[in-house]
Amino acid sequence: MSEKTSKTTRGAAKLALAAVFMFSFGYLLVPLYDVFCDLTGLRFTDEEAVALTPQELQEDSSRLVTIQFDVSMNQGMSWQVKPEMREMKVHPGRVYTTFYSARNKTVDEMVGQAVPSVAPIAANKYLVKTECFCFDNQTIAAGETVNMPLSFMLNPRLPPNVNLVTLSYTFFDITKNVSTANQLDSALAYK
Amino acid sequence: MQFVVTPNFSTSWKANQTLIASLAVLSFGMALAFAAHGLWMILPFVGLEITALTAGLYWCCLKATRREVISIDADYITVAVGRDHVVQTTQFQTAWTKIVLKPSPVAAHPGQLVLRSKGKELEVGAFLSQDERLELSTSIRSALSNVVYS
Amino acid sequence: MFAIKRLNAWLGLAFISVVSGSALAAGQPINMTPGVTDISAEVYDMHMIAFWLCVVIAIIVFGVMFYSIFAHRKSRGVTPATFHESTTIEAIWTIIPFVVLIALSIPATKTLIDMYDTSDYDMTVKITGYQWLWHYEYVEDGVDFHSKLHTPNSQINNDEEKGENYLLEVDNELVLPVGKKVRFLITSNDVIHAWWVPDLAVKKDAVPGFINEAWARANEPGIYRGQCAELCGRHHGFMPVVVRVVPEAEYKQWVVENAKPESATEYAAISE
Amino acid sequence: MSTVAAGDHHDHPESPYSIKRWLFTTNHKDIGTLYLWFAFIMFLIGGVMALVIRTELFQPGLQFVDPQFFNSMTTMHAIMMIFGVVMPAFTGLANWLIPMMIGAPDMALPRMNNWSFWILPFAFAMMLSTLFMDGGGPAGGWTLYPPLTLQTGDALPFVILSMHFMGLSSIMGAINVVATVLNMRAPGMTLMKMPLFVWTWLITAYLLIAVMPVLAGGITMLLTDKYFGTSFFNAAGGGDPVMFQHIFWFFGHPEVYILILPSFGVVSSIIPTFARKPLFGYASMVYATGAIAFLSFIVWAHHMFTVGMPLAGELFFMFATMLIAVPTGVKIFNWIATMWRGAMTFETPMLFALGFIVMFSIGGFSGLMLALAPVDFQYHDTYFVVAHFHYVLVPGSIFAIIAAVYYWLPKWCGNMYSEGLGKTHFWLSTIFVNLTFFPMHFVGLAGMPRRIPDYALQFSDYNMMATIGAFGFGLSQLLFLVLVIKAIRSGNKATSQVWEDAEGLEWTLPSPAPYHSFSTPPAIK
Repeated sequence: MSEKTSKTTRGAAKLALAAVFMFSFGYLLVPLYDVFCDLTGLRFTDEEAVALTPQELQEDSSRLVTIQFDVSMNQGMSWQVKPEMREMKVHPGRVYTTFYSARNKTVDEMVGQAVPSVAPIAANKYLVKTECFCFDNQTIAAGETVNMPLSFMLNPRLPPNVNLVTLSYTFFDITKNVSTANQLDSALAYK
Repeated sequence: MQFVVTPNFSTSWKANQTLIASLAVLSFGMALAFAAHGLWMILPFVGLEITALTAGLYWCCLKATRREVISIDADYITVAVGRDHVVQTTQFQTAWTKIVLKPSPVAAHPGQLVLRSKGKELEVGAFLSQDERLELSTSIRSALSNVVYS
Repeated sequence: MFAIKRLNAWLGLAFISVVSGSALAAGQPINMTPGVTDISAEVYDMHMIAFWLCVVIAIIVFGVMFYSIFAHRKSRGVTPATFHESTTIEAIWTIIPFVVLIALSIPATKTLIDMYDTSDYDMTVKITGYQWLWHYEYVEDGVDFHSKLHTPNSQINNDEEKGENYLLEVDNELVLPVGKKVRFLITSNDVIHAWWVPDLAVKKDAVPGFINEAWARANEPGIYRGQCAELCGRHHGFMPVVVRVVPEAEYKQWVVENAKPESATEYAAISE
Repeated sequence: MSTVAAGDHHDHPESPYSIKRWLFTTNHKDIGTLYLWFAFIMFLIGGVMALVIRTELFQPGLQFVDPQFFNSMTTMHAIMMIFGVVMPAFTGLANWLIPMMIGAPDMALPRMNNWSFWILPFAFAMMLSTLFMDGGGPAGGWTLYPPLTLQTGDALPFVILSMHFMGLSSIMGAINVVATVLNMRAPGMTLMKMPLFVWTWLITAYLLIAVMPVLAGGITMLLTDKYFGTSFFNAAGGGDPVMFQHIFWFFGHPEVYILILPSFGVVSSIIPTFARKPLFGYASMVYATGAIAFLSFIVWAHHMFTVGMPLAGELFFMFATMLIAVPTGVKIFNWIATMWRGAMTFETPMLFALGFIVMFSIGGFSGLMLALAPVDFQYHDTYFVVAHFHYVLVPGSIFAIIAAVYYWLPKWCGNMYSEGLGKTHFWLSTIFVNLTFFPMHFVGLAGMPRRIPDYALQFSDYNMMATIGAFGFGLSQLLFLVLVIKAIRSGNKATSQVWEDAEGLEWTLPSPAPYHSFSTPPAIK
């Protein structure tokens, strides 16, 4: 009888070990993936994918492309944002700068995040933003208006049939997320 | 006189490994592709699942390579059970041993084939079907009746 | 037993009459609209080609099957054949569908490429989906307004006779000039919606944070109705789209009447 | 060291009818039975949900339910029917039939088999309980698209957890099938001699194992997006709601083949029996199934043509989707060639199998139409799509399951069912299923979006027809219940062969099949 019991215990221990192994293996996969990416260099982001060679920086002055600026507010976002210009005619390969102005109409300080989107989809990876208010979140005090700069360039490899590009920003209210994150940070910093 | 009783095993561990490998390549490939888009949470699930699949198939193969060796001589019946090496040996005195096919308490349920000796019982061929169990019991019985006692 | 057999025979007959009857019984529309744009006409033609192709295939395949059911039944005392493969015939019925599919995909590819060509447009309308209404902004002409269901609750709750355009009427229609290539920029304020007008053959998802493109050039003035086509919550069934296509002069007049002075026009759609 | 019960699948039940027997059983036949009854109960519950939907749609105007509850019904109806009916029913058939067909004594992993079944009732109880929660059940559609799904109230974590359980259950079932088919075939039963039902299930299990983690990962990310501040699908944090759709359909498209492939196997077993002629083109059937499974991995985005994909993407998914028609066509042609110059009789299983071929083909035709991307813009998210997938799932999968039950029931319980009632059941089901779903093609083409509780007046006649059909179809299934119970309790004794000329190892066993089936001829030296 005692032999049987010890056998059962050993079996259970083995099972527990297997469970621990499975869990840790599953958990480890994520860092392992990072290692995999570092080793193979397979991970890429959009910015890297269109990294420009010096040759591409050549301005193509023979071509004019219309770029249209647009903006939307997401649910609950009550800023008033408008682009300085509704549209520009640009040469691919040259950096242009424009700005959006944003006014926080509320009586509270708010943090917003602009998310860019490009139409047509085919043009997405050829629109290179060298400086953009969408790289960081934006904090605007109550009732204040700020001008937010945007520098961009169209990659000269933009498919020839595209002569109009729409760059649209959607603003999200992330005040709550940011304050939660800050609280978490400060809570952690104390320890 | 010796009987080697073993369950049916239609492939090899190697074939099982091939299947696991093909699924692992497919699943990890998909999960890595998603992870490349920032959706890494599929990876751990794939890992867990492939582990479970491996464990399940491994256990199956382990079970399928089990053997029972029943040796009968004039003095003893020895039942050795194990996989690559003997894990458990049971001995009965041949003269005092009967092979019994116990009926199942439930209709349509297969019985148990046991070696019974002086109140001790040992089931053999539990993994067999009823037909095979019958066949095995007949063979053992005839072997027992042919034993020439010294 | 006999009674059940007879019942089954009657049920078989009933089946045939139900299938044929249901197609003819009601006088309500049963097919896609050819629409009022060149693209929608192409789409309609392709739909009909695909449909008739399917009908022809069905007649051949089911014809063979029903002939077999009739002729090769045991009660006629036939003895079954024993053949069970033929590489030639299997190769034939793999290749023929393949060829048919290629033939079908050529016009589809052409139409799709046209649908994606938004160049040389005449005007842009930005469409934003809200739970549960649409916002339209005429980018060049400086007009913007919300458009929501106009059917009274009393009709929805069955307290009142339902009107002719029940659930397909809005307070502010999207007014477009005839013959002009209108580019739509489609996005959403909250969840995913889809803007759909069958007569224009335009259906595009409105995804929050993303901008989608579509276009239409209506050839005839008229009122064209559609609906939201992506589940967007409780009132998904109650956010219609109504487009009024008018002659260009009338459109220009409408813009003058509805344009807001520049100072008041914000490019941004301001959420309420 | 007295008695040693060596084989672990060899627990002997105490008494044949105790609750413990069913709770702890590791026998493939018991578990198969449990799965099939579970599927039937879920079929009734999911069916009632469908009837709630159809009742509300009987006439224009809001009459019976709140739109939110209506959405909840469409969502739950789908989840119940897919994860609670079709998948468990096929797993039940697999449990009953695979060991018998390949000559194995039981499933390879009997204890896991028990767990994989008993997870299901808990999963569905949890899922159904969300209907009584604050904010109601899930109402964002079974596709769970964010951001809408994230608006669900307290129900969300419960729904996701229950879907995890359903996934876990089907993965365990799939591992079991793979292990059994691979390792437990009788000597001489080579892969290319296996009945097609076993083949289709092996491929189905492969698909299941490949895609279930994708669903699990996707829904977990929904959960972390809602409760742990991640932004996988939230544009504000750099995510993309459309990526969820990619994930979902990367799982979802193979999933729809998981729901249909075993039906192909069932029909491929039934047609040769009643045509008294061997299956035409066995090898090409196997390859066609493999080809369909392969294609199912590269066509997912055809569910999302309107979402705004690059042109190249649309074209790729359109071509790949159209290709599926080729192997599917091969299957249909092979079935018809099997019937050709046979000597056919039309018992109930054959009737359902013939109904399957015709009506599944109708679903296939509309599927081909839907594959054409530019035309899909007009079909997408309309009742045309609803008609399409109900044609492949109801007179497709469900008819195949019913055909399988009629075909193997005598083997399972030892008694014949009533042929007359069976035929009545077939004709009633066929009439009503067409009355329900055929008019949906019309309203869909005429412009009625799916998932709406109220509709414009020009859609009213066909909706009324569909509702009448739905009630008729639902009630006809009660006849099926009566018939099955009658066959289990009484009825003429079946011979072991049951059907004249039926091929397959299962028909060499006595009817009803003994508790542990088969010969694994041992190496007795």
